Amino acid sequence: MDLFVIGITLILTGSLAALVVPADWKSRLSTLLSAAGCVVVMGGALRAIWNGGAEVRVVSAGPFFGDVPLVLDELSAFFALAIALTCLLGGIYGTGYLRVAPEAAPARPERLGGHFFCLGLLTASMLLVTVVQHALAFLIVWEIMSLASFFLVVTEHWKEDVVDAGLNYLVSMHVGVVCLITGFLFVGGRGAGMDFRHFAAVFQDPAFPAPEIFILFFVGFGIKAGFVPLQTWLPRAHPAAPSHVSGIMSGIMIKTGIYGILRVVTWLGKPPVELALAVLVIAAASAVLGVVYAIAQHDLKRLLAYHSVENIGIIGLGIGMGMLGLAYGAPMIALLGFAGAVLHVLNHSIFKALLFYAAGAVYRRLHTRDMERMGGIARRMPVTAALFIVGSAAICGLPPFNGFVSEFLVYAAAFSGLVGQRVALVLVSALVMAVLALVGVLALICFAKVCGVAFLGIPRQPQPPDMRDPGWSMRGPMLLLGVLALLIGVLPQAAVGLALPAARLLAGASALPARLPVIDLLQRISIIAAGLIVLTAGLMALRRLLLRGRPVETFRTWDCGYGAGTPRMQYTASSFAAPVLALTNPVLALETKLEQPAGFFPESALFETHPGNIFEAWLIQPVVNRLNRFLTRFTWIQSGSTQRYIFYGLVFLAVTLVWMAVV
Amino acid sequence: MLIAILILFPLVAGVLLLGLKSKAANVATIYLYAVLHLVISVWLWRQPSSLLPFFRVDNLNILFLLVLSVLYLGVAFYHGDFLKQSGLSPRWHTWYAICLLLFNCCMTGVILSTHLGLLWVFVEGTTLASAPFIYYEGNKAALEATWKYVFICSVGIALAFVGIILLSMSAGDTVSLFFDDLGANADKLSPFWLRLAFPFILMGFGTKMGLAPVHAWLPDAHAESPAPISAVLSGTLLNTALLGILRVYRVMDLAGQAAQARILLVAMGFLSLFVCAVFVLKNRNYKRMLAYSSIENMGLIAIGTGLGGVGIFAAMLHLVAHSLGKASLFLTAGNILGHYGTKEVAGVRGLLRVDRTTGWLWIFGFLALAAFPPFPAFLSEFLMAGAILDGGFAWMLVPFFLLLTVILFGMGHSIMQMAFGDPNPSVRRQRTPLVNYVPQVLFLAILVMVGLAMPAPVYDLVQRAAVSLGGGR
Amino acid sequence: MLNLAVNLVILFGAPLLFVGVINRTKALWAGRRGAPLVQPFHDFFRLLRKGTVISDTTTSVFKLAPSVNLAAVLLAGLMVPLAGGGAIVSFEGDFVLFAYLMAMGKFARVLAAMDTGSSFEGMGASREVLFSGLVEPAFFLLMAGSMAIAGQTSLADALPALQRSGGLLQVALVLGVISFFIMLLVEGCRVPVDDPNTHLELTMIHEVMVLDHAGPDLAFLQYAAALKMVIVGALIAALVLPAAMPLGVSAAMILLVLAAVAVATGLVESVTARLRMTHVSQFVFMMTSNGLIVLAVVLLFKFGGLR
Amino acid sequence: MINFLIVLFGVTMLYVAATSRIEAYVRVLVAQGLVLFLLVAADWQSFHLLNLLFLAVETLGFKAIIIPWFLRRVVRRNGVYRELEPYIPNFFSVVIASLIFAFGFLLAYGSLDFARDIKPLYFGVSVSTMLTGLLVITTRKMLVTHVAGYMMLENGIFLLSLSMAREMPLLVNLGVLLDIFLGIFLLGLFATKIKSTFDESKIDALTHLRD
Repeated sequence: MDLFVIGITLILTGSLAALVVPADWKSRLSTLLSAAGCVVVMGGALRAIWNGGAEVRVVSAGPFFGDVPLVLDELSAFFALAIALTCLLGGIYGTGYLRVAPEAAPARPERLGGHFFCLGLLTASMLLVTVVQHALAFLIVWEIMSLASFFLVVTEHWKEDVVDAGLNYLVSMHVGVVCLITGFLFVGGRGAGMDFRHFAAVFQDPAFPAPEIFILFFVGFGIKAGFVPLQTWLPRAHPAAPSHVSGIMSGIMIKTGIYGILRVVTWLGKPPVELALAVLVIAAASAVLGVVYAIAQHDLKRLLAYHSVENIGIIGLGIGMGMLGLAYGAPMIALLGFAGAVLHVLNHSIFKALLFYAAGAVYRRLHTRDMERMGGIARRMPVTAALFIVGSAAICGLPPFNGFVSEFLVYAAAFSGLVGQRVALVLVSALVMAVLALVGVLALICFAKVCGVAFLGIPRQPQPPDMRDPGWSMRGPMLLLGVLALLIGVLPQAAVGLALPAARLLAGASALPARLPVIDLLQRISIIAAGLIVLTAGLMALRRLLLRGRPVETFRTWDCGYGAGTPRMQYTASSFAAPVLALTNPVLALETKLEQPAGFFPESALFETHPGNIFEAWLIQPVVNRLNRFLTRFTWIQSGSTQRYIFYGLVFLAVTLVWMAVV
Repeated sequence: MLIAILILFPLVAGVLLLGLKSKAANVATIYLYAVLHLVISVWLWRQPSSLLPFFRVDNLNILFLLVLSVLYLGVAFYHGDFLKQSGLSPRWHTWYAICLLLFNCCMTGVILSTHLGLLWVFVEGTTLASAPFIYYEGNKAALEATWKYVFICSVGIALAFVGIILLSMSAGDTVSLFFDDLGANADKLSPFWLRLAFPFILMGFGTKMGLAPVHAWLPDAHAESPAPISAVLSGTLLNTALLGILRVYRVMDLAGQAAQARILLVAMGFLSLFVCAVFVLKNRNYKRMLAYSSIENMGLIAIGTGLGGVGIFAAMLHLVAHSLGKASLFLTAGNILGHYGTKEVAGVRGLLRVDRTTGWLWIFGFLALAAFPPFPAFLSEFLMAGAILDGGFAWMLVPFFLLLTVILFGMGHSIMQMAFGDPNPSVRRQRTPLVNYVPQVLFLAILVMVGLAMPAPVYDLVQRAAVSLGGGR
Repeated sequence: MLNLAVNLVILFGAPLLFVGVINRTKALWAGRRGAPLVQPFHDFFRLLRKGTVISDTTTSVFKLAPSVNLAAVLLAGLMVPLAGGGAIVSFEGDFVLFAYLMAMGKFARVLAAMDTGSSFEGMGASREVLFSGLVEPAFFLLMAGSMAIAGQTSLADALPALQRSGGLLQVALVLGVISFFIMLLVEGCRVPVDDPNTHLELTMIHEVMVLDHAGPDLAFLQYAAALKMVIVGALIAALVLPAAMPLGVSAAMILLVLAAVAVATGLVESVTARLRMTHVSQFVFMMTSNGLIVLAVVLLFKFGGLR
Repeated sequence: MINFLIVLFGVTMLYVAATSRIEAYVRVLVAQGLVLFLLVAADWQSFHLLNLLFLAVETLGFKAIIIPWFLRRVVRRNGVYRELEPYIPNFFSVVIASLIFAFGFLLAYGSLDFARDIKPLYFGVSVSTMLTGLLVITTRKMLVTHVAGYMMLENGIFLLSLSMAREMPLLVNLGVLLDIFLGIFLLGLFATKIKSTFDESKIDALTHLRD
């Protein structure tokens, strides 16, 4: 706990320093301090996880707030670890990212002061979110987190689309916090006050409408996390933000929503089955739709943003399996489910940040996010491309990378349910496995498209002369993340070891054996993952051996003998995704621009697809429009005529007088 | 003694200024009075005192007094540059100064007076003293706004007077109209007349306070008057009217007649929220938008008061939050008007590019009003929601939060359109001295301090005020 | 130990033979004598001995991909049950790793194809990922069905359970065999999903993806493709063969089943035309519906008490 | 005698509701001023001298002379003598006014048992006067009519404050204050500014500020 507090203090001093120190020191100093803070926090978190049990410190915060307990238990510690890690690397990457001037506005160093201030504030508030266990204080930290991220999203505020993104984000966050406020008030109203540690008792009191309140919390936290149908802010905000911010937000900030949900689960005790099923349905929908929308995107960062929705869905499946396990009193299933969810939080924060950073590196060179204008990046930016491919493999859950481990845990939860004796559990588990498989496949399609179209092949438009891998401040974090992705994939035991205490806390499984069978499975997996690497290396060696002394020529790609191939003849992202989109059209609200080629020598032809979002089109817009129409129907109130104004008063007076006199 | 200074200084100074007719003297006096006001209010906060039977500092009005002084201090300093820019002739310059002094004097009087009749006189005085400001720009629109302001408020005031007469009827000849007296003998009051009196008073002062449905004059007046005056109008004038209602409401409460009064307050509050929601969605003029948001916040305060208990604490806290936040927004709006020369939202783009400080002040002011932490409005709305829940009206949370969200969206839309984006190249950044930023920064800083780690004194201030209204945490 | 050796031999030897059988079948059906069964071996080693031509647009991804692909498929192969009723590597939930290793191989192939920047290979890649993608959920459903019956969660233990229980589950068994056969057609890129010896790039899937590979790279890719067919064939074998048999017998039986599957593939390829691209997805989706039915049947059997 | 005066006062309001001639309103104001003066004079013993003088000046001088004179001047200058197209036909406003009066008397009657020491008739008439004044304001269009209506409202309030039988000089004087301040202010603003700024003095001219 002490380490934790020290770390946060360091981070905050760093962010404040960004405001005061001279311009050219802002980024370095604040990044240095917050990096140090993050490291310290990681130390504290690790110690907390290994020691086990909750470290409590009660801060008395004046007459209004009263005593605010800071609790660092296994769950908080794990999230704190992930947050600190992501923010550490994100901050370092950011210094490099911002050094290159964003187009259309001079990045005058003093402008960056506010940016790094917000960055530090975001880091600190996220970390605090995981430990503050006082409803009101929690909400304040939560909102400060939202605000800090909001300001980071609008960093490049002179761009027009930023207005839309920022407002949408702000309003969504407000809706979310409204749900949270209501939830906390309901709980607090039952005499629990503001202290989380009393909430469990309230939730488990049979008179308390626990499921309804859980749903309230789920909605509130789910908006932040980006579950469908309330994810609409996400694909807007992430492209608008600078890439390191996108990485941090998509990598870890949305996970604070997951943290919130898990925290509520700890209060919930034994949830009803229906609740777990509801969570599973929402999660499945998020996973599938998220990836389907991602496939339809051409904007690289928007695509990655939609993948956050998908991964949140996978995490949600884990949580759902966990809750199902709790509901059926099957601690092992619960443990595996929660472990998968919690570990996937860390994994996703690693590979998603990696992907966003690589995308950012590309964006800095090409100044476009449109994949159709990319291509052939790998030849000029090999490191970036390689790392992006690693990230892609990881996010598709392919061995030997980290994504597979957490997904395997969720699968494990599913197939341990499968061999059980409860028909519902068997059915649900089978379906969960099918959904996970489907999502994995679609993710693979999506990233095959991204890597193939954007990074491989031939450039679709002339590349700028400075088209090369970014400097070390950007490359370092990416490399580190790539290594982590591989490391966790090859040696999953350690990472799972970090996640298991939190999972035990959630599963409330003190009954479980100290050494879990899943650990052995992980041994096998790590052997095979290592085997994959070794075998590949061996085959490459064999290949070299075979080719020694044999002719190895290069020639242009086979083009059916038509010698004048142009880059524009490559398969485009739209065409690559077309077969899938044809199948998923119903949920896409896809609008297609098609101009058929005409005549023997067609002058022009056009095929574009622009994905919509059914939730926006069919769920949110109608509500907003109806409300809007309803309200604007009352504009006659302010008609400008004095008589009418006085008449209102007269009517009001008459009514109230009569009412007062009669009642 | 101190109170006497507060009340009399403007009158004396006004006469002198009329003689002097020197701009420097005017500005100096405005500053002097502002500082004096703050010093004395703080002093009175530490040692409450009274003047005659007619003026006294008690737990309730000290809160209002302090808000008034702090806000007036800021506004006064903002005036330093504003009056320089205004290019008024010495004569009008002097009159402006005098009206400002008198306006503030009347509001102080309203806050401090212990007698209903006296309070009423001062409220009327505020109308008279503030009307010239609304006519400041001298064009048709200004005239119309002034006419509506004066006429509607006069009718309101007149009806409030009726209310007072009815109240004194219920008091009979045994009880005077001193609040203490009324409070002490609440049981002797005749309920019938009391209940008849309340609607009149509620409507009368409610008109001045800008509660729907008798809010109609407010947007016009606040939009037409110069920025610093809008700040005062919205930041303190409304509060003073509220104080009148609170005083009488307290009497109703003690007399055990509050049940319906509460319902009335809550109803008016929600109506105000609704009105704001309707007009903030489609607003074109950013000063009008701020005015509507004043209506909204008065509505919130009314709701909190009506709910009682924690709600009253929330209302008092919200009063502080709104006054300072709204004042800073209006002052910032003054800067924007200076840069762009238009009150139309459509005419303002890329504020952050034109004048960063103003832009950020604009955004932060909005956040302060939109109840985002670390601003205290968040705490007050949280407590208000809690009060609604404690009252057992869980369903009420739905319209409550729905309307608030709509308002957040409406305001946020305009605010961001103005702050973000690329400015029209023709826009010229006007010279803006430090005094055009300092007050807002000051206000927002105070708010952050209150909202993030409410210091014990502030807490006591609010809590005492709430307790003296029979509520509190 | 012997067990392991036998299995490795089957695993590594069978693929090329499998292709040989298929081609021979087609030839016989077409009334030709056809190439000898070992022809694929000759081709394979010829390719290994050749040099290679590499497209000038490609990066090292192109060179790396065949090895990654082959490695992934080989490792996946270690988990399928072979002779002696056990796999070389087998643990709870190994089917997940199995599926994802196959996917890893596919990912590598697709990237290699996209790396050439050829529109044809892009086309092929896009089809490949979709069609073989549609297989996976179905595979997991089938596994779910058999696991629910077996109460075991590894490929080797789960698959035999279907035919062991008999009764109503015969239906599930048949459907399972059909499904795995479809899977084989897809993974092996055979008619009616894909036509290995068409000459029109526009209609190819797997073949067009490897257009630009030559020499050892091509050898690796083709070997991996054949190996995949054997792997799926082995899955079919695991479904139909009784679990407990002496090693020799079961090895023979497995080879028999593999041969039968190869012949069947050849016959299908001879008698049917390839489907239109737009119809392939329906065809592959049949597998998913089978999977659902199997699951339903299993649930009825296990919990509904239907026998 | 007193009751007769009060009834007379009420009748004038009905007349206001009925007529559409602006000068009639002015005359009514004069009449009401006189009536109020007489009422004050009638129970002179309940006021001490200074106060009495003050009230006399207020009622007679201010209510009955200055304001009417002022309004007449405005009317003459505008040359608009009639309240054309009111929002509702005069007939209805008469009906409403009479209803209001009925309500007023009912209220007075109802208030009898609560009344500690007020004169019910005063009360009823004053309430109905106020309401009618508001009615006039809300149904007529000419600004001058509005001012007149407002003045009638004031008179009603004055009457109400008189209706307290016991001596309430404070309140009465406050009422006077109200008159003088706002009366002067409104008229000043109205006469000096609005006419010069807006060509016609219809209230419609003042409906530009709207949303």
